[in-house]
Amino acid sequence: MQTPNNATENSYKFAPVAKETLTGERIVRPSLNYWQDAWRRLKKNRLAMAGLIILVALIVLAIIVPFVSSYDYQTQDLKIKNVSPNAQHWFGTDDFGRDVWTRVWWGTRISLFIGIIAALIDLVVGVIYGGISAYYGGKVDEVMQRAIEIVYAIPFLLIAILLIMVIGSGISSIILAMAITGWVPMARLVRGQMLTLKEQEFVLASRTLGASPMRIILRSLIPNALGIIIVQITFVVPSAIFTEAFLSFIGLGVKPPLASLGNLLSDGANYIRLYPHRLIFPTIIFSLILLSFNLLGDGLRDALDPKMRK
Amino acid sequence: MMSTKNNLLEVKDLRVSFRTYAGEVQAVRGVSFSLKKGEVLAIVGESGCGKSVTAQTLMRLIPTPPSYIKSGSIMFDGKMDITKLSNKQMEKIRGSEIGMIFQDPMTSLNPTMKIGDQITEGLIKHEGLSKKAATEKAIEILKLVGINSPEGRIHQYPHELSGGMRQRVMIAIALACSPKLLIADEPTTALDVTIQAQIIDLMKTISVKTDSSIILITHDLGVVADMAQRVVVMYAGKIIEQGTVDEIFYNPQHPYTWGLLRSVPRLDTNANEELVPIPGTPPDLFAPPKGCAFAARCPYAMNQCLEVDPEHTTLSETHSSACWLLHPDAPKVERPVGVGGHQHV
Amino acid sequence: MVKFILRRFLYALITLWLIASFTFVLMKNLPGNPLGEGAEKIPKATRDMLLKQYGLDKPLWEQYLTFLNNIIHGDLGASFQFPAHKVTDIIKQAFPSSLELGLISIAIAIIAGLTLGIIAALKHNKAGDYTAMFIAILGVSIPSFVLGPLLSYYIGVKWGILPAGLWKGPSYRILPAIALSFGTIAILARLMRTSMLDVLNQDYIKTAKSKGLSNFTVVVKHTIRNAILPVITIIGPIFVNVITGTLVVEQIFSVPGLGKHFVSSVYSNDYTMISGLTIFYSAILILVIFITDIVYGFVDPRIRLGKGGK
Amino acid sequence: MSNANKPILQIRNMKKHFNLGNGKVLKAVDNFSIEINRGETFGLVGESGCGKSTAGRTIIKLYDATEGEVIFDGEDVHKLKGKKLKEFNRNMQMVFQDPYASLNPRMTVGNIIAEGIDIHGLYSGAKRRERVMELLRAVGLNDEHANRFPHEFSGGQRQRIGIARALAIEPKFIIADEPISALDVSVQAQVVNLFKRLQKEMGLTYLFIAHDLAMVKHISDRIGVMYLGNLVEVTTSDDLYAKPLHPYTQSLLSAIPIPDPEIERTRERIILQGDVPSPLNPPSGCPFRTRCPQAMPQCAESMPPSKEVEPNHFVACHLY
Amino acid sequence: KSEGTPSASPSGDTKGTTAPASNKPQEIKINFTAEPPVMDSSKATANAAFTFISAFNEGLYRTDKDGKATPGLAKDFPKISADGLTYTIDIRDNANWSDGQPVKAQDFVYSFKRTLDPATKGQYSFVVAWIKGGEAVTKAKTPEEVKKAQDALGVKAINDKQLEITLEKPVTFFTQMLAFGTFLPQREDFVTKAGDKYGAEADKVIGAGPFILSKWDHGQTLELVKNEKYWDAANVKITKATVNIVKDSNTGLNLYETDAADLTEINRDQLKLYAGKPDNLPKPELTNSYLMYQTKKVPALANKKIRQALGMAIDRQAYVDTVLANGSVASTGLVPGGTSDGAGGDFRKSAGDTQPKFDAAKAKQLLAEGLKEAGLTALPKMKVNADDTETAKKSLEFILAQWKQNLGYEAEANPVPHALRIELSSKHDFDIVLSLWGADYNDPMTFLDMWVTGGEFDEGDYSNPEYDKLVKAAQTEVDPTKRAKNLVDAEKILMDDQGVAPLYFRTRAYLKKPGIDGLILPSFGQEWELKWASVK
Ligand SMILES: Nc1ncnc2c1ncn2[C@@H]1O[C@H](COP(=O)(O)OP(=O)(O)OP(=O)(O)O)[C@@H](O)[C@H]1O
Ligand SMILES: Nc1ncnc2c1ncn2[C@@H]1O[C@H](COP(=O)(O)OP(=O)(O)OP(=O)(O)O)[C@@H](O)[C@H]1O
Ligand SMILES: [Mg+2]
Ligand SMILES: [Mg+2]
Repeated sequence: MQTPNNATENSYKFAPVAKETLTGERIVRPSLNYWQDAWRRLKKNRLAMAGLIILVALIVLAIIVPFVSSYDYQTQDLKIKNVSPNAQHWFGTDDFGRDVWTRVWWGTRISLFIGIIAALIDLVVGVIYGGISAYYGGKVDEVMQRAIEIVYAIPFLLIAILLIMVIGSGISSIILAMAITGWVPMARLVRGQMLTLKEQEFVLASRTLGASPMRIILRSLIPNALGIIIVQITFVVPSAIFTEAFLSFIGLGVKPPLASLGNLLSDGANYIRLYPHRLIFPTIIFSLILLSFNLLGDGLRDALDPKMRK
Repeated sequence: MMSTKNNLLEVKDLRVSFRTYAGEVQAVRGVSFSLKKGEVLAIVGESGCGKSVTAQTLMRLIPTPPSYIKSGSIMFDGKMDITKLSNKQMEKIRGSEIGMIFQDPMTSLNPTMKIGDQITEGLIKHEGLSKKAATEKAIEILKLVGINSPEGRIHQYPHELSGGMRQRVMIAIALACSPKLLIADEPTTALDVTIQAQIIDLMKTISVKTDSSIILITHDLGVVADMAQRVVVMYAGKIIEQGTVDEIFYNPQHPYTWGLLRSVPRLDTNANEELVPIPGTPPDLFAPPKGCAFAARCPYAMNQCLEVDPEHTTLSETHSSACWLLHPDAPKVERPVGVGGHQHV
Repeated sequence: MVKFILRRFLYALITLWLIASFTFVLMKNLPGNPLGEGAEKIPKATRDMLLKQYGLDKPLWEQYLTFLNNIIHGDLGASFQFPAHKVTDIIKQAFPSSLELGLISIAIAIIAGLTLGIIAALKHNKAGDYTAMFIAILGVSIPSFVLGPLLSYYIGVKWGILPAGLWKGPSYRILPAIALSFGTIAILARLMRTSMLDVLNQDYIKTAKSKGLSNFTVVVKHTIRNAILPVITIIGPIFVNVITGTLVVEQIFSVPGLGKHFVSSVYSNDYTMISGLTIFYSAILILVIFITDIVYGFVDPRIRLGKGGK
Repeated sequence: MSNANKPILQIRNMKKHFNLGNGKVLKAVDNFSIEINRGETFGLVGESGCGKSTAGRTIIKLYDATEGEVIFDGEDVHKLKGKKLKEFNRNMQMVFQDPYASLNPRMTVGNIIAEGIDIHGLYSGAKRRERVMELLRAVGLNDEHANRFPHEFSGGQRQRIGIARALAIEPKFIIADEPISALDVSVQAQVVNLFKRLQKEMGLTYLFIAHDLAMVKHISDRIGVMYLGNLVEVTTSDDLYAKPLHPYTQSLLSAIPIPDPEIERTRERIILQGDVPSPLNPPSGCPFRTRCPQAMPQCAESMPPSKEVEPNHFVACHLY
Repeated sequence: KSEGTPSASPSGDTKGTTAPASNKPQEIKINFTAEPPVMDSSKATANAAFTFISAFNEGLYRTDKDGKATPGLAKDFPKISADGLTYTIDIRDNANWSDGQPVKAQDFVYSFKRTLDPATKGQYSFVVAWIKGGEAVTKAKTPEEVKKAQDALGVKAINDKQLEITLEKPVTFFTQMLAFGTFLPQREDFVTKAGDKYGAEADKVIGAGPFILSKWDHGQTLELVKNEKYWDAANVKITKATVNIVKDSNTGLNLYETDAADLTEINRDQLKLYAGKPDNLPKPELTNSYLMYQTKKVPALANKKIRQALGMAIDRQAYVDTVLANGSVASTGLVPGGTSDGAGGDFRKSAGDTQPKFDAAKAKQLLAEGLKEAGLTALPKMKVNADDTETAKKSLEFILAQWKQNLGYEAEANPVPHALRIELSSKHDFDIVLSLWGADYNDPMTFLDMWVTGGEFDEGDYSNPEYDKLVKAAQTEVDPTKRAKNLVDAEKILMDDQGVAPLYFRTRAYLKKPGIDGLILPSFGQEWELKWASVK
């Protein structure tokens, strides 16, 4: 312990401090809400950020390229069939002499559109279904869970094919087919989440305050399940894109001359040897989309899932 | 100040930090204490003051990253510095020299492993026993911790036992290789009072029977009074006072210790007296204040307290406290009524 | 236990009935008739006569009852595409190949997926984590109908290491199984990673370490075993998913599996085949989930004895 | 109980059984009758799982009672509907145990506190803000805290926020379900004192649930002791310590360590053997008989009824 | 012109001559795109089934490499009565079933009757119904009625080795027809014994053909081995043919290149990989692709000039080069090249180019005129139906692009599942539909009788009395030359009217290992013919 050497200094040193200057209840850390915190975590995840950047780039290209490209997706030029990539046609041309670059971005656009719409349907149906099932519980839940089991037990592929055959192919049928079974995981997830949340004390607190079910759902349940829902969506979109590609491959894709990544891929797969550019470019874009969504999703899960939070 | 000869453990200036996104969290900021053979030492303090980090650092159980031992030494048994051991050497010590009991018996047992196997694992590893011999020993230890018909119990899974029994199993695991030191991190906090009484009873018997030293971490002063011989009071990653139980309970010198003692009601007092809380909250160890960490909540805070961190003042061979009030130039402060002394006897 | 099984069985029956009915409705809305290839050349009179022979001129409800009646008697009927074959025979002939392919690919996926997941978790937020996850996610980003032809061409034709197709001996299993396992690897790897991270944060891991067990022992005996539990629950559905998803890979590698019947039965309005397949796969899914539940009970002692202990 | 002081809450023979499916019924609360007077603090103690929270939640209508009556201010709570129910919600509030789970992590503290105000449409705009500040200050926090999120607060602070939320709609009765057991000793006193101060200032009535008998004794006027869904002893807090009658209460008291080394060195304990039986499969007769040092044959046969052994001292035990 | 003969392939050995001895194992591996449905000649409709049936069984006649009928189980060509109705045929003395039993005339009688029996559910029974009293059998309601009608059927076993068939009306190409799978003999004892399973497994078939079906792993592999009891076994060189089911043409190619297959079908651009190589083996087929217009429901399409404009605006050469690229030939009329004219000639050669040539400018002009005639300012937005197969979709893309480019007209593509396309067509519910038609027999009639007013397959409601008259005349004409003339004239009318717009005559591309000789790819009804094949 140091020895005091100066009396006045000492008298200052050992004078009591005013109560007001004490800051026992101060919060020193900067205020970060849930989303900022999540964003912070996400930023730290290099893979996820790479995914996000790629994704944004892809989306921007998919929106812009079809507008600015000097070619369109359907005009044929039979003089330049299956040309390899060159200065005019960056990704080469296809068997009708159409510009693959333009078609790939059109396809990206269509695929993203399908993915996003499918995800939105999933979101709406899944959240509502899961929410109702969990919120009302009891018999309602029981019946709704049984129904889920049934939908779940139907082989998706068969139903999708049957359905598309019945209503005809095209974007809307593809989306419908995916929507018919696609919402199940979302509904389960939301239900599980809601069931836990429902019993949380802050929800009970709202109830004792006399909050209406609507208020509880909107203010307590949904905001708290949102993180997990968003994470799920980042997985639904790529899986919908994947499913579309798969359906395209078995011949149930979008109508020509429209391109989706799916039909570009399945078409390109026939040309591995002769015109590899027709497979390579769509595959790269397709894989990048899936990869970036999945990377982002994984990152978001780490960032948004309360289980992963300390 | 204390003789080091028969000290089982000597912790010197231990500093442990966590690297987090926001920066460094200084969880333990220069902790020094020692432990004699056969002694029960209690570490008390508020949540987040670094008790568990200290305890787990003694066993090097906190993964690096995010934690780093920034400085200090932990001499164990007079011959090795735990902070400098390799992982392999640590494995030898864990379980055999130092055993550990965790707070929550519900979560600290592996749910998919029979309890017998959970006990024998350490025995097989450290004592090189055969499976059969280890099982016999496990049964013996289970008997020691007061579990009836242990022969049947060893084939059960944790979920088939009650909380109290699980904590007994935890103790059995920690005791299996008769370690010299037992670290119990809040061993009864998750238990009900009636069960807590059973476990405290058990631990007391065991420390006597096996002559092992115990570091008991708790924030229940009642348990401290019941079990410990010496007490270390921690605040914000530092020890602010340490001494024998009597010194801490009857002659506390630090305003924080006063606060702790005054803020808990006692069952045996009739007076419906006002509890005296410690206002405010502990500092965030992410940015600890430069002066005394308690100053912001201290009713006696002085300018000096905000500027300079006080060092320990030795009050007796066993008692020391870190507070500017003990400075000769500091104004004399009356210990508040209701704290210390033997009023209730 | 008996009561539990009976209840499950009853639910399964109801589920199957609903699925069968749903399929029936869709099936009956399929355009065209089931008379197969070349049927369009049949004069109308002959066609009507044939439909009558198959009882397809009866009112729908009557057809529905016959349909149900046949199912109850375990008779899925004769295929329209392969008139001399009962649907059950076709399933019996083709399913083993799909099953084998599925099993091998699941085995590959489990080994690779769990390994990647474990590595990622043990190297959490380090290069190892990123690499393992990147590899895993790459798996879902490349569709099997692109990967399959690539494998077949490069490994089969160009480098001549393995057969490019067909299903004749052990070496013929490898490429299709790999192509099929890619997506599953990713799913399992991610699940395992999350689950491992979860377990690694549990107190009992600290307990295990405090006993002085080596890192290896802790990981193998305490972590993996517990982390694998949530993985087991989804292996069942994934397995069904894989064996229903063999279609594309089967086609690419000419595997004589059941997959092709999914599409061809719908395309050719092979009613009996469609309903047979749906019921068969639904039943498998239900069975698999049931088995998973039981297996889960065996692996997780907490579940084994009913709901005792939390 | 004086007639002049009419009880604000009367609970008669309340039961709450959970149906776990498969024909299993868990009798979380089985035998519960108390009266709580206006302005008093009634403490409820018991070991974990004995049904304290369930009792509290059934009283505030978070659960529907399986049987029995909960009469608050002369009205049976479980028959309330619509406007009456909303009014009840305003009059009875609850403070929860877990300071981490009881605040909505996606809402700012200001909005959390104002939730009741919004639901009941009490204030809006500037008045609402003013009221929130007022409440924050009342529980010892600052205005600037209103815009922060719960995770930025310590346990004690959160618990005070929870109290502020309950107070916002000016209830008459507060059920505090272990509001301090998750807190640090040093902080517990902050919260307990706050409770006491508010009671004085606003004339509140408390049902204070805890398992820490010392704290309950400190804060309560009367105490009820629960064991396995049954209320086994009810008396004033002084009486309880001075003259515990039920063997369970006696052992409970003796099990609690006292923060005084000298006393501890000399104290004799009644250490109960075994664990609390599972409420799914309770023992016949008196639920405590399996651990009771004084169990008699008749204890296995019938559940002893609650008797007023001394004035205002109720006990359910065959010994009396 | 080469439509009739596979020019690129070395011609197969004809019967009677012995192939040069080769020490190579006479084994061959073939990729086959689909699992053959039931191998019961009464029920079979698919080429896949007929291919195998013809390998292990034989009809009275067998089609040779030139598409001509040569005596099979029959000793010689039939004796035909002057009215062209009665055929008397002798069966070879050494014609045996693979189990050694002799082939009898009764086996044919049984086969025909069984095919016609409604209970058999045979879909191709209508061709057998050309036999006198055949239709009555197919329409019989009860088993008794069936029995009665069968007894009255115009087919008789004069004795074990002589068969007499009486037709309802003369069919000039009936001898050809007798080589067709549906007319193959069946053994009553065997069929009865096999019951429902007849034709479903390798051991549930029997034949009198050059091979025996020795193995049938469903969905996977079929095996044919030489039938030593075959009457012409001396000329059968192949001892074993392994047929693997390979649906994907890329896989097929991969297998071919790894020597896991000796014959495989390839598609589109894969052909380029083998341009000029001896592996190349085209399979010209009697199959045409055409656009059919719904002339009744769509007023614009009722106008001949508009139809002509639409047809003329499509550059068929570019079409076959771009979309098909497999050797298919741009159409020059309705009837595919290689179709016999029934009088010993090639119909296409005798008819010449009947279809208007591609001429964008003229098309535009015709469209304008047509629109004026029809009182329209522009063509309505029409949907073009097609299958949803790869090729069909590409065809749609191409055709629509051509119209857009050459006529400035934008139609809408509507690819639908095959079954739906057929359903819509048969309901006459479409604007324009892209169709494909394969010959059932080698005669122009199979393509031309469809368009007669009110005809079952006249789904576009095309009607021209003159055309009807010509076709009907041909149907009863006994003189082959006159009949051929009638048909040529009919096609000319149809083409001038553009009642349908033919697009191409289909050719399929195969790869065959150069060491294999004498393998025939018939132009209809069958994928390949192995009888005369050998490995060099
Ligand atoms: N993994 C970690 N990452 C960052 N900070 C940590 C980590 N673990 C502990 N800390 C910090 O270290 C400090 C000390 O924690 P410790 O667990 O030792 O407290 P304690 O005294 O045991 O509290 P309690 O009574 O709640 O158990 C706390 O401020 C805590 O936030
Ligand atoms: N929603 C519920 N469904 C089924 N059982 C329940 C439910 N809530 C509580 N229980 C059971 O009822 C019994 C009483 O629980 P309760 O939470 O009321 O106990 P408690 O006295 O508050 O315990 P603690 O001190 O741990 O909070 C316990 O056995 C508990 O498992
Ligand atoms: Mg701790
Ligand atoms: Mg509780």
